[in-house]
Amino acid sequence: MKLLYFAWLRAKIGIAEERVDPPAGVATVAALLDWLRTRGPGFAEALKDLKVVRVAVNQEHVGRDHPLRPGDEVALFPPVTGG
Amino acid sequence: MKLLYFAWLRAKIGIAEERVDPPAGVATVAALLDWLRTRGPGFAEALKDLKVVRVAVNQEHVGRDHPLRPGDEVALFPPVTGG
Amino acid sequence: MIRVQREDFDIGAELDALCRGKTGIGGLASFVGLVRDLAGDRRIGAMTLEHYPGMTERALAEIEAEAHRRWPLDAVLIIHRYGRLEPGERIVLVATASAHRQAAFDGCQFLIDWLKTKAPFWKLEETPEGPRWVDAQASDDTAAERWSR
Amino acid sequence: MIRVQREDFDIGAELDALCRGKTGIGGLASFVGLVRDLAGDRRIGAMTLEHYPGMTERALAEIEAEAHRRWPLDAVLIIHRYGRLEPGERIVLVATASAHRQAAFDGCQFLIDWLKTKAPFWKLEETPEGPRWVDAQASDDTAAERWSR
Repeated sequence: MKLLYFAWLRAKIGIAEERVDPPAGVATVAALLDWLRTRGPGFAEALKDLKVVRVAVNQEHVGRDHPLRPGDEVALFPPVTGG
Repeated sequence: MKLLYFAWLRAKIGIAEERVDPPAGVATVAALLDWLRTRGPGFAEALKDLKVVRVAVNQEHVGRDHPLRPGDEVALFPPVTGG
Repeated sequence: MIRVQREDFDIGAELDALCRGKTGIGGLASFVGLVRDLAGDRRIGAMTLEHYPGMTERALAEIEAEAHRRWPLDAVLIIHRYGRLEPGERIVLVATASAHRQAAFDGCQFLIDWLKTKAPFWKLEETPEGPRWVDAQASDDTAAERWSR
Repeated sequence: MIRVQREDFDIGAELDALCRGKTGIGGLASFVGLVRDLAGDRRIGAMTLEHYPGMTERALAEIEAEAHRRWPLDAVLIIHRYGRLEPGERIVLVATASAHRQAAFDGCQFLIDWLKTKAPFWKLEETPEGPRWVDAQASDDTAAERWSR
């Protein structure tokens, strides 16, 4: 699974992109976020307040119950501020 | 008093601009329109339906009861269609 | 700023000039009206825009001033052409710049709605059946009325 | 048409290209977003726009398609820049062309409202106190919600 981080999520986590192989139980976006928080203080800090974390799977905005598959591209980012 | 005619009012009346000296009783826009209608078939035809005649006095839109003075510039035209 | 002219205008150059040196502008809304080749189901060869010199400038200046009174605008532009115009040619450009986009959008729409019912311009279309003066549209009155207060 | 680019754009050239050869267009509405030198009461030196390459293009194409579904538009344009931009620089251009001006205005406003809440861009401001990520604004959500249905 490919993970991408943007804006202050990227800055707090300290990486822009990584490949991960989450445990078998991580089958939804919500489960992925819970697992990521356990991966270190940068992740815990970045994912402290999930109200301001948005998720896209394969470049589409998705909700917390969206299912995940091994080949997915999953991006985490704050609410967008373009325009 | 200077009179100006625009668009199809000008075309029907056959003149774009004239100087007139209306009778003493012509003290409002409404009275001017009534008097102009008596000045010939072109005027009568152009002013047949006053619902589609707009009037500006000294380059400001005015209503029918607007008072007139000898030096005024009075313009008659159809509803505007610019933009 | 207002201008009434026969010549065409360059949208990019006009909007650049409008915003130049004003770094508090967050949004610039603009609208360009163009000559269509169809009016209802009539094919239009060209049209001639007649106006009332003097009153036109006064009416546009008043519309500009009213937009400034109603919204916090950093800049307002109205350019309206007259004379003979062919399909695809630009007729009018209105633009508003503001710190905030909603003010820019509302101000811009106000400009064109008021212009269409208050500025002394008249269109004469060239149709296959001969020249024809364009009738005012009730929808234009309705659009202008939403700004009345 | 959509485009995501680092370089500036020429508004006049872009709008000309958008309308070229389309003589059924009666109205062309556009909106340009610019970098302000103030955000609230913070003075901004410059800002850097980060985006999500790939998803950005998909999101903008979807917004364009949705505008076409909702209004009778002859042309739609979205150009969004990324990278470092100084106050007064253009960030985004959205434009819509239609036979009818209300469709053009509504479509144009829809484009910018949806873009501000759906396209993956993020702004990092340079302030006297150091860099600062711009927070999403509740007013942007409200603006986008008026188009939900």
